[in-house]
Amino acid sequence: MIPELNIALAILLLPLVSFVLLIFFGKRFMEKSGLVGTTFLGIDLLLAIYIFFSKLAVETRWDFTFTWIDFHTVVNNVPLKIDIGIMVDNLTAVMLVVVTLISFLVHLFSIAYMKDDVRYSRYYANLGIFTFSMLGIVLTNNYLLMYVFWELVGLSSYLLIGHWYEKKSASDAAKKAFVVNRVGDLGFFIGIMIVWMQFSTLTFDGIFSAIGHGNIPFGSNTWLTAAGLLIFCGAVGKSAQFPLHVWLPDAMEGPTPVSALIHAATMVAAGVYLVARTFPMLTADALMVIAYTGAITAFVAASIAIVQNDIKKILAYSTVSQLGYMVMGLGVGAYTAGVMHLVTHAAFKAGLFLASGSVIYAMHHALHHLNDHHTDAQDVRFMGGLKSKMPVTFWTMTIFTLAISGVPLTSGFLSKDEILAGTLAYSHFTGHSLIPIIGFLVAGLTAFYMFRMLILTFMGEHHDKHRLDHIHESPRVMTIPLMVLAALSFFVFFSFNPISASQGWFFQKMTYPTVAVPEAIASTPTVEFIEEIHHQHTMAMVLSVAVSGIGILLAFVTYFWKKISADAFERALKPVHTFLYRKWFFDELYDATAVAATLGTARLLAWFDGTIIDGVVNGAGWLTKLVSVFSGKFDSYVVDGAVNFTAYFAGLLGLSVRKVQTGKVQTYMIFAIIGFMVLLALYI
Amino acid sequence: MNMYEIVFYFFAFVTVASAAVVVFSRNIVYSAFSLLFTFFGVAGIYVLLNADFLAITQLLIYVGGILVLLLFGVMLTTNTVNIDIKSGSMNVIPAVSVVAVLAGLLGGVFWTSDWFVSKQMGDLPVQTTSKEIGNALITTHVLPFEVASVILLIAIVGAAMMARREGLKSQNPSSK
Amino acid sequence: MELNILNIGILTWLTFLPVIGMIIVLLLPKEQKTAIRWTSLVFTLLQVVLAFLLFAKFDRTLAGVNSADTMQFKEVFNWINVKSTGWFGSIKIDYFLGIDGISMPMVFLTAIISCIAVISSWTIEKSLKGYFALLLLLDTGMMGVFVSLDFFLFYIFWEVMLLPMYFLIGVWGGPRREYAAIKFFLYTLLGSVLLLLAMLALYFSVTIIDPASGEKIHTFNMLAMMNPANYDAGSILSGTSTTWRYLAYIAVFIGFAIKVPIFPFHTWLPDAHVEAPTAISVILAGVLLKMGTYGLLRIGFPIFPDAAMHYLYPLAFLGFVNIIYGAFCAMAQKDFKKLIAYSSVSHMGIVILGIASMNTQGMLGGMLQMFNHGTITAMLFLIVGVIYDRSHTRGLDDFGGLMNKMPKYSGIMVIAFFAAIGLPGLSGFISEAFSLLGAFQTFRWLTIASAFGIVLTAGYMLWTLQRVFLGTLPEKWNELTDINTRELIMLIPLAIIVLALGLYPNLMLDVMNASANTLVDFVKGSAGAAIVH
Amino acid sequence: MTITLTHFLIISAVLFSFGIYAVLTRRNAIMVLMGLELILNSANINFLAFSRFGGMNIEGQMAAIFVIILAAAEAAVALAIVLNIYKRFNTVNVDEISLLKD
Repeated sequence: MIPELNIALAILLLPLVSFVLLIFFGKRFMEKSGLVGTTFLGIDLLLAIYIFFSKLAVETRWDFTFTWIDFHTVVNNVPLKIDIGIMVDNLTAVMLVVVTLISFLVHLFSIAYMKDDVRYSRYYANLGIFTFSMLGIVLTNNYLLMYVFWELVGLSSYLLIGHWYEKKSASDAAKKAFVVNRVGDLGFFIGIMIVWMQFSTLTFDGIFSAIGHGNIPFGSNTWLTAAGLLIFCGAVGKSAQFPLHVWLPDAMEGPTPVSALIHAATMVAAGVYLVARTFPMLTADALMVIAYTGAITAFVAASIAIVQNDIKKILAYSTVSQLGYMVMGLGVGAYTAGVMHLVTHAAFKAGLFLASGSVIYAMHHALHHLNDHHTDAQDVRFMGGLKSKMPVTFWTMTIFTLAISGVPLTSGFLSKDEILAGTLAYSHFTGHSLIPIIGFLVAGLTAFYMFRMLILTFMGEHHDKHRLDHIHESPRVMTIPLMVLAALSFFVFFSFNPISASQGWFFQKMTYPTVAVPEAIASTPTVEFIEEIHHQHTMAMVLSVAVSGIGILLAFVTYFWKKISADAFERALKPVHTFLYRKWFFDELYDATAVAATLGTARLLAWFDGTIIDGVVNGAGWLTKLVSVFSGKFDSYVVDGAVNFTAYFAGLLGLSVRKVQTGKVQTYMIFAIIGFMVLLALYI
Repeated sequence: MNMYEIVFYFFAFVTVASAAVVVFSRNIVYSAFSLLFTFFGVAGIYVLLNADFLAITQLLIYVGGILVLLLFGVMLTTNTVNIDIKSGSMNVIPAVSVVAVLAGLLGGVFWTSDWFVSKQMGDLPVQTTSKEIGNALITTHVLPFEVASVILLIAIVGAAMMARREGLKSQNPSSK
Repeated sequence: MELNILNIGILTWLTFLPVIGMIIVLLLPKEQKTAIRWTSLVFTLLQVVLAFLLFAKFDRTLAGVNSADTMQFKEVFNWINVKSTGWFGSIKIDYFLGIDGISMPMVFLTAIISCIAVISSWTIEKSLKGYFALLLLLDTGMMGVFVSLDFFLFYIFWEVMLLPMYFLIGVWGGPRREYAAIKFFLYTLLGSVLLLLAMLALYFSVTIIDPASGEKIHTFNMLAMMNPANYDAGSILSGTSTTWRYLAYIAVFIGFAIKVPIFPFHTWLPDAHVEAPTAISVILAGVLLKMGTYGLLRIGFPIFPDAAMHYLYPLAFLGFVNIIYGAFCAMAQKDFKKLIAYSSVSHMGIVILGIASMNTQGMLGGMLQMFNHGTITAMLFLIVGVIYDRSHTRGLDDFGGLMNKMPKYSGIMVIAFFAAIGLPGLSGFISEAFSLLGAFQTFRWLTIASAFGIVLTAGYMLWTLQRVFLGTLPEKWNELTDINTRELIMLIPLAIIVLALGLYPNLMLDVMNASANTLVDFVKGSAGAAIVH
Repeated sequence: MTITLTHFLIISAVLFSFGIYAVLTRRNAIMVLMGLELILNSANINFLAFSRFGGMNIEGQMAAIFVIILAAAEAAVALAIVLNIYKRFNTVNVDEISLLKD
């Protein structure tokens, strides 16, 4: 094994060690739990950075595979065994840094944010297991381990969303997240089954090389497309893509740092990562479905985000929208752009969540101080004017907002541009012009709703002066992560050219993977596609800056200068507003169809079981009993009748000789002897 | 009449007479004591039948054991304050008739039967039988012998149990 | 491979140790409650020690299944030998014990579950002596079923196990215990009758050369029944793919299906589980259900390979119905124990689906699932038992917020629940995944449909978890105490097994691998040969 | 007139009849027992007599020995029973103990 892989393994296992320590000795650590977890993650981050630099310096890929289970049998002349292992390539190296960095910052942030929590050490333990599973997803080189860690991420997400499980809404959200994810995982698993059946291996390399050699599931292109799409189902669940996006906004019931870590930067990005990993086996058809899924998700979520009032809900839908963006980017074939958006988005979205956490923390303390238990600490309508009170939070938040809106000089601008250029190139090759249209539309919407949030929260007037007096900037341990993330939201970390990323290290190192799919059903060849992106880049840049500018301007006009009355709009478009505010009625729709159908079927079958099947069983018993009653009657009247008559006769007889029975033994004995003598006499 | 006959008739008389006293005496103590003589008489008859060992056994067990037991029974069950330890009879008439018929039958059978006799009186030399019985007990009859010993053991234990348990119970008179 | 202690084979020890324990328990005066409990515990613990020994000494390379040579720890001697009795012929029945990779995990499971059942019965007060005596007898019956290789012997143990179970449910059970006990008894008796018929038909069809006398005799030897050459020409079950053979297979199948239980023979299970005391539920779910699938693997498949292959699809379909139907029924339950009972139906469906796949992965998955379901469901029932002991109710809606009140308990519970859901890293996942992977290769669409079961399972399990453990604690349960040391002692070994097998399934897969391969090859080979003929 | 087998048999018959009479008529349970002893003795005499005159010397005596043994056992048990009856009914008169009638 390559020595660096030992370090990679250490990176993987350190959070697990932290988890084990905290779950078993959490009580002993008490308030030091946070420090323990943070220390472990700090070491983890340093190791990850080391791996990052040493990996990017070399071309080769580090891979270590071993046989986990050997079935000792041969199928289709291939020994049947399951190989698993870990590998580090450039994508993994980047993801390692992203995951450990965000996780470390969230650990740090939580020291203050969660310090009064009743289950402080449990919280850190769960963060540990989450980080472990997430790193597992990133490091593995096969679908089996991928699925294993995939599910473990689901578990840790369940535990963290349900951290405040005393609240019904929190435990509901946790359950919903897990079950909805399971639906996606079901598809993923079926995909794995197809792959396993066809290739008898689950390592990425093995599968892609087999496909490269023309080995296609069941010899059918459709099945190859299906396999790719089924694996993509996993991503749909985890990355909250339409139609399984409903769990993510609910997941905001978890603590805000958790939202930052899991539901903004890492776990939800795992789906995008999965698509990136699976990229070589996706056919053109599959990619098209993926692109549309991403586009629809991006649009639906953005439209909902516009009208939400809860600061975390806005961010949640913005996350869903941005995830749709990434998926769309990958779907159109802009591989590097999609991955890069994943990385840049991780930084600024985590920042946004942490900043919102900082705001909520301040609001919460102020409300707590005023004994106000009715005002929602997360509702932007009750905020405003916080700028002066929380300058660090405000400025970092502004940077993040600029980044997500795709304003030049930010990292978000670079990645978003590339995706939009990719969509343009895609429509150029395939004629699907709807995708770039949605792409630009969503870019504008994003700029609009993000600035709406920023303005409502920090600018303008706070309508309760008294409360404003009680609002303070968050402690240093919370603002430092914000500042780090804000710094990372600038372009320099990804490319020295502020308007194009394609010459930066990211694009140089994160090259397109070799497509394994047979040419006939593959999408546009990589080289041509990259060429076309270059052609479209300028146009994309201009357009995206324009739509973002429009979006930002509209936000300022409406909410800062109040030239347009948002309320008037709301009233004028009441049905539309309600439709958006209620999230396109997805929850209601699912409740009415899938959930109701499941529960209905459950009740029906339980009734069937208890009434029909058991009825048959009991009926058989009843029938037997009935027969026995009949035979019993026959027995008692006919057979017993005969018997009783005999008894009656005997009784009659007995009555007459009753007097003989004196109860004295000796009298009986006389009779006995008489009898004996009679016998004797007869014998003589 | 030789000596043998004299001795026989003597023992026969003692046996029958004392048995009559046993049966017909109203006083239970008299009955018990005359039973002693009956046993003696029977032992004598055993001797006349060449069964010396059995005669001794008869004396030891019946006189030494059973009779003493019976006397204990009499004493334990009879209210000693009340001097009258007589016991009545019942069913006298039917019993007398039955017994008479029975005796007649038995006597008739014994008298009229033509018994197979291989050795007449005097054919057999008088000899001791203890040794032979001893041999027989531990060879051919060892199983019945062992069974008998077990039965005795059980009887003793059982008797002791019954007497004792009821003894405990008697402290609070039975509810029945 | 042989292993003797005091000149008596280890399998005999394993099987009859509980009987020795039972005798000692019966000899103890009934006031000596502590002594009775400890005696039972010591004997079941000894059994566990022996099972571990067996597990360590087991040769992983030998397959067993249909060859006597590769059966391990064999013990053969003539048991019943009746000289020619009229038309019946002479009867020769062997005391033939032996294990292979199919039975080894089951033997291990039985030993552990029995021991844990004894620990969990510690608080039983009602005629304790009879209870433990019956429990130990049940233990012997179960162990005997898994180690006997003679059909007659197998049948005897099968029935031996039935009676104590009846009394354990019928005397120590809940309010509707008589109904449940009789239902259980009648159901299984029906199965036994069919099994008996098939057994006799097999007996009169199979002859072997008696090694002692050289004459041809009928035999109950299972391994002989697996060899088509041993069937008398013209006997009822000779030939392949005949109607009689199909009928016999169906009879055997129903006999075992009732135990599994396979839809529609499953309705005894919820009642029996709900009414039985905790320890008995644990044994029912942990070991008894496995006998059904074990019987299929040991008898159904290898003796009737032609019929097994012929009815493979219906079998898999029943597996599918079990999975989905069980999951739906579980979802609608309001009683904690009933819910777990139906989840057992669902999980056993996975076993059926796995073994119906007739390939290595599916077979291994199914066999591993048998073991895993045993440990996981045992944990679940113990978990229910723990709160039932404290609160005397099992209503799911009566609880809430136990997580805060009973943290240790909840920790164990999380492991059990997620293992049942099939979370990777816990044992349930591996077996479910393998079963489905295998089944997918044989029945594509059916498996995809069955896979929906994993979503449903997650749904009802998490719903239960939420209703019982999350949320706020109702006032009335303020007095609940956390799990005590005794309860921890019975739950932790199971949790360790669940975790260990989740992380390193090879521990068990190694043992079963050779047998699973041989079984698959044998069944497919025999059936294939039949088609060629 | 020499003493023959018949003489012994007649004595035994007389003893037997007395025994039966005692058993049938006496109220006192102990008296009943005495009657039983008489019957057993008469049987023994028969055994010995037949064995003496029939030429099977030892066999008859063996039977007689076992009869004596059983008589001893019987006496012990019977007396225990009588004692119990006395404790229970405060009498040993068998005619007063007529539970069998009900």
